[in-house]
Amino acid sequence: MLFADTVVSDPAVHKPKVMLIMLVVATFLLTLFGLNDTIYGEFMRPVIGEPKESGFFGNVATGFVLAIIFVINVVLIGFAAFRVQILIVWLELLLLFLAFFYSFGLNYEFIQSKIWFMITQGVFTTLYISAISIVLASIVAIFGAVAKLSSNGFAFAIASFYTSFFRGLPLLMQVYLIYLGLPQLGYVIDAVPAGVLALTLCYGAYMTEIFRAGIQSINKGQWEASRSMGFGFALTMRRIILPQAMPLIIPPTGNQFIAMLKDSSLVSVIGVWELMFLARTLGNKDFRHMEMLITAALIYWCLSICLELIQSRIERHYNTISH
Amino acid sequence: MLFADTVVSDPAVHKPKVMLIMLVVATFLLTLFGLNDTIYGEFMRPVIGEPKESGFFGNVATGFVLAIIFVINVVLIGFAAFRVQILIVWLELLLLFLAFFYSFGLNYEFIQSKIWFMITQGVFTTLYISAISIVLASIVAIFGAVAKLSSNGFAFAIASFYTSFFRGLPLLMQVYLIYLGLPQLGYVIDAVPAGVLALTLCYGAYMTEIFRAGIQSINKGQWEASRSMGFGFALTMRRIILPQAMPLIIPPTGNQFIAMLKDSSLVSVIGVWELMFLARTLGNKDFRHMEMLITAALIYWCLSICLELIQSRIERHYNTISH
Amino acid sequence: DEALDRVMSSGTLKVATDASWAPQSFLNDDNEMDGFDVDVAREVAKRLGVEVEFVTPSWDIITAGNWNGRWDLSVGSMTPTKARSEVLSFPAVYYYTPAALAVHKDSGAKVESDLDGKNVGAGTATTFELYLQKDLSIDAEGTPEFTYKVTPGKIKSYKDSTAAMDDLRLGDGVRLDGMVGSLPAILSAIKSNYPLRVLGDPVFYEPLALAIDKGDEAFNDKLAGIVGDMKSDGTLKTLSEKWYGVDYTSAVE
Amino acid sequence: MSTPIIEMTNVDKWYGTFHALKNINFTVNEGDKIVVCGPSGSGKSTMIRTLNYLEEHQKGAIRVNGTDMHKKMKNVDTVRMDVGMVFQHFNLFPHMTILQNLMAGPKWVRGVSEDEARKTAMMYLERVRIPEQADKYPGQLSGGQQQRVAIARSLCMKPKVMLFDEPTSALDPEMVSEVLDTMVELANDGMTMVCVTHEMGFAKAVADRVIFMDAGEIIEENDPVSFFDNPQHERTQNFLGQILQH
Amino acid sequence: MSTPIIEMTNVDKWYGTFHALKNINFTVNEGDKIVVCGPSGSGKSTMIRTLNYLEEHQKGAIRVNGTDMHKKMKNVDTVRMDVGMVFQHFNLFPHMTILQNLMAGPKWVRGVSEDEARKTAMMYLERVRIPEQADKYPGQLSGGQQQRVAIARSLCMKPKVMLFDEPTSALDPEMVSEVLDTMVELANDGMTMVCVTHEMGFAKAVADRVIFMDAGEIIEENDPVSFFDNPQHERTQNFLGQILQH
Ligand SMILES: Nc1ncnc2c1ncn2[C@@H]1O[C@H](COP(=O)(O)OP(=O)(O)OP(=O)(O)O)[C@@H](O)[C@H]1O
Ligand SMILES: Nc1ncnc2c1ncn2[C@@H]1O[C@H](COP(=O)(O)OP(=O)(O)OP(=O)(O)O)[C@@H](O)[C@H]1O
Ligand SMILES: [Mg+2]
Ligand SMILES: [Mg+2]
Repeated sequence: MLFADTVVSDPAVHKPKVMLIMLVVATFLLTLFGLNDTIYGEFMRPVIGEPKESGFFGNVATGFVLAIIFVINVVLIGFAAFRVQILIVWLELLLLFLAFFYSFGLNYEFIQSKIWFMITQGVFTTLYISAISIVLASIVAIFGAVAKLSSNGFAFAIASFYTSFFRGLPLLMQVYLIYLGLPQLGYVIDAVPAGVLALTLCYGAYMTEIFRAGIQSINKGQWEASRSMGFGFALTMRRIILPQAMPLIIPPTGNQFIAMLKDSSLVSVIGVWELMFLARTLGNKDFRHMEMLITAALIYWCLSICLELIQSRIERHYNTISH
Repeated sequence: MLFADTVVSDPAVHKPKVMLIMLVVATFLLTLFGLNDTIYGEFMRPVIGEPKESGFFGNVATGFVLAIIFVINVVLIGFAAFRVQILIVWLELLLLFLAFFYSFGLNYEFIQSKIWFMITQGVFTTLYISAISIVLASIVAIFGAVAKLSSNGFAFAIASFYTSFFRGLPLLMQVYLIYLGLPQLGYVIDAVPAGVLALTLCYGAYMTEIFRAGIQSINKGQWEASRSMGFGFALTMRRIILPQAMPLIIPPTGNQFIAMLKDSSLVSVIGVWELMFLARTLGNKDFRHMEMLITAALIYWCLSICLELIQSRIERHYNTISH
Repeated sequence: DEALDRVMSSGTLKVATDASWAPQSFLNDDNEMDGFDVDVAREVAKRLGVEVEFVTPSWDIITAGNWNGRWDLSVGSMTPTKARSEVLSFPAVYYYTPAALAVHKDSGAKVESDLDGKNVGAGTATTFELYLQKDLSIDAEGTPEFTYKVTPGKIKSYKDSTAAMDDLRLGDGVRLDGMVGSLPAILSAIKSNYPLRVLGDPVFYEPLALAIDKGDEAFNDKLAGIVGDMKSDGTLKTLSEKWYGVDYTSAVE
Repeated sequence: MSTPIIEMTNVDKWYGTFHALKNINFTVNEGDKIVVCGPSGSGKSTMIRTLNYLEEHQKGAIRVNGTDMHKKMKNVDTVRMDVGMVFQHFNLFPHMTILQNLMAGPKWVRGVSEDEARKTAMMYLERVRIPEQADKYPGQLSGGQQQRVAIARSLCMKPKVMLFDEPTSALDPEMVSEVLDTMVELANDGMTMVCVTHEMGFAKAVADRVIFMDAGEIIEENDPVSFFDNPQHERTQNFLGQILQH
Repeated sequence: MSTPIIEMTNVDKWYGTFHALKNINFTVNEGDKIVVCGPSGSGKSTMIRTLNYLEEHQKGAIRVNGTDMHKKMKNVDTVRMDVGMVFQHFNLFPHMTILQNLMAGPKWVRGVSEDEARKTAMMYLERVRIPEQADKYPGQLSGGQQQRVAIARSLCMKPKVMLFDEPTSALDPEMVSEVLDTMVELANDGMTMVCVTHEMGFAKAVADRVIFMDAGEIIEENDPVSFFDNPQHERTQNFLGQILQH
């Protein structure tokens, strides 16, 4: 949490002035959207009449009703405790999104018939490829970061070339280069190792930058103290600098992990049957790709929520120990 | 640079012991690769004979010769000054990669005939879509980060749902949802605005996490000092906290910018003619994909080198002012 | 004849094909490869006397050539052109696809030329798009003649035909007024309740061939022979009727 | 001169289970100069930080400059504008030069013009004898120089009340007396001051009262003369004994 | 007792264009106790930091414990193992408890067993009177408590030479005398010490020599009695004048 400042103002949303402002702003915005023609307008038909007749009045009326619902909701939530607020808002948003998905008119039986295969085949492949790549990329990144911070020109040059090249080229291209290029040098490499190699190199490059920023941010006094106690470079790094850099490194690294989960789908171009590949493939015959894509998207979301929970747990750990 | 420690050891690579070790390790590794069958082996044919005859000996010999070249090179580079070292190593690696590309046996005339169109049409589209999205995403991210750090349950819940949802869903899915889903609610949105919206929301979510980590890392004493002088929240954030968080925020943000450059290619699924789209398209008729993809990759690389240079300049600025 | 040796000695024919191109090749309800192309590949393998195994690399990867023995044969409905044959060898044409125009079922268009000046979509860099651009030349042997029947106002290119159909289904003229695609694909979309209808007759026919890596004449001839046999003994016709309900194995005007 | 500007009534504060302030009661009238002393860890910093609401107290009432300090107060910023604070750890802004550190408050909060802010800043820098460091960054100063910047920064805000947390700890004796002279001047100008310090010379010279804390409690509160010459409490006697012996 | 353990010969140091140390020459023999004093910003911290090679000097030679300190030295870690340092800003490890801070050096560098390291650590924590804080983190201590942890941390390494940079600045007078007592004990055990401090009592009690610095130069160097009673240099006389008047 931000500097709490020890002053928690009264929930602002309970002041009548704030409520009124919220109502006006929400009505205005929603009117701008022109909701008359939309499904929200449909609910209002009995009152406002047909789109063409109601026109601007219809827009305002629809917007106003929605705005009132919104404000009442916000005010009610304001009474709850922090954790309860979070829960309610999450649930509401979830419902909104499910309703949105619902508006696609999907075929749920079809989803049901395929979901098991997507999980056993697709999620499994996605997970093991990402997991291996993430571990390898983190290792690459630590060395890369140290090299990029070193005063050794050779190490610096290699590391900076590496980050530049593997961040600069599209991941798809790296997959191609490794899969199609290495055979030109005489190594025929399989699809999965090629994919893992490409993901490792690419994400290693991104994470090098993250680790560099984290390491760099640690106060010089910490280096001085540990070096003056005779700690070697590696010891200082491992025991003093990295643990303190963790709270800084973890959130962007979490980003990378979540992104990796989805970027691992690029290995499908070389014929690996991971989640996204299946999503695109399974729905093809019956033109049910929206069903499959949405299913895959929700599965990805679940996976990344798991990662987020793990991340916040690790973060809490490091924040507790260093305040 | 890391804590300089004020002790720069003699270039380690000039010690005979280190050289010998490098030579042995390099030979060993290169032998393991089994270079006999590769183009390197070809150069050695006169000495080692045909792959099948030479076998293990051929591998060792090829590895040994390459290792010697490598070590001599490293030792020579060791004599140069820091900047010169970097220059030489970059050039060498560049040459190696160009040689690697060359081994694909590409059709350069074909590339020449298309490159101008790729740059005028593709690069332009890619750049303007990414530029707009990046600016919008940064704005979203600042608000997101503050909300995620606030003690207001409502703000926190919305921000955390936002980051979870838009990081969790594959970007492709977001593009589809916005492009195909919004029309279901009654808004028909064009391809480019849909793409920009999807990129903004997605990257805004990632960058929210980065900004959060940066803001969180600033010493509590800084909040105390500015609050005790009567600075308001916004002023403290803008003048005291964010400037100090910059060195931490910039490197991962640079990552996102570079990644965005390439992810903007996803909008090609809805028919925007950006760089990657052209690369995949232009080569299709004559099966010249590789030519086009490599060209596109090199263009992306150039663009991201530009971003890197800008990044390092900004970083230097913030590091100088805060030591 | 490296490839032929490899196939015969290992006893498996590795076939690269797309997994998302119904009804040519797709994953069926048992999550196995199925479709016209897949059946053709099975038949070819049977006649070679080997097992068949499918892999699903992307189109880019297959058409990059230099397969390095990762797979032996592509049965992927490729249109053989001279330029393409610098990269891959095309042993035999095994069927022809008709291309057709489709419009939303509420559309008022009666003949092809009703789409003149309208927004018409197609998969990007496909022969369909080239047709709309009036720049289509199929220089494979046995390609039937065709004429350009429509002059769209704006050509919208999509990642593939499906994306174009997704836009078309939003409503007549919402984003698109019509699209060009392969007739079988359009028909199966209609069967899957896409609110579309076919406009007029097929606009052109496209020959589609097997492909192999360059440099193995023996394999090339062997496959050409096998496909010839399959044509003459009616196997291909049966397969085509099974999957399309029509015989596409020869071009019909 | 007898309007109370700071009032603490029965204040208790805990850090988790650690009872850091125990039933603190005291009043500072406008223009008063209070010296707080006591052993390390006795809660001196904690106490003066609660006056600024940088630490939350759990029991009792604190009233500063007419405003009650509590969880739901709205105008904490206006209180703080009038209460200057010199931190034990300085808390300078590392990304701003010394001059910028000094000018920030007046310019951004008081709305003083650039020129005037610079003039005031340079005036206080000269008072603490480091005008030549104006364009350096805090990281480039010695410990004592940093501490002087921290003092000057607070003074630039021209607050009504100043809270000093060991403002001379990092200074050499020579500098200590100069800084104390500056503080005496301020004191004579009628500024209200609460100062945590162990400089007994200063206490004797300017303090209206001396407060002695131990283990979170105020053990003794008296005018300086009685405090030093005739300490009542045994703990105080021991403590003062150490100083004099020294 | 007369082997020189620290030798500085004609040392010059610049920060950019600022001449921070000017032609410094001095020698410390094994077992010597040296007190360094001088006004704020005179280069005291800079000087003792060069002894550990935490700052690089640009001219002259520094020899510590038989090793020349220069740009290309290989064994800076072995020198540092035997040279303890208490920083002016403490530099505790914020992610480790007090006990872990104290045990880290002995365990990781000296290879001492866990148990023994804990025993030593607790022993020193008791000497500086904060054994009850062993399981807190540095951020939870008061300023003076942190300073005492910093002192204890260095002592746990059992170095041959100790460099103290104002080790009692954050302490109250009572605590100052306790910490100084600990340092006197160490001194009597024969440890070599260089101590930046303005505690004249300590200087008189244990120092073999007092060094007075001003503006980067050593102005005067003498035994404590002559130094305090009969300062040679005008600058020194002024400086001491301030202290005594105080
Ligand atoms: N965040 C915290 N969590 C737990 N205990 C704390 C925290 N901050 C301070 N303390 C404890 O509260 C007590 C009082 O601390 P405070 O900083 O007020 O002491 P002080 O009188 O200012 O001492 P000093 O003269 O050494 O600065 C100390 O024993 C300290 O250990
Ligand atoms: N990184 C730096 N860049 C520029 N000048 C510096 C830097 N560090 C220190 N100085 C200057 O060098 C001089 C000596 O600093 P030093 O820290 O050695 O003083 P000191 O004698 O320890 O003072 P104090 O008693 O206040 O701690 C000071 O004038 C300071 O401004
Ligand atoms: Mg304190
Ligand atoms: Mg100092």
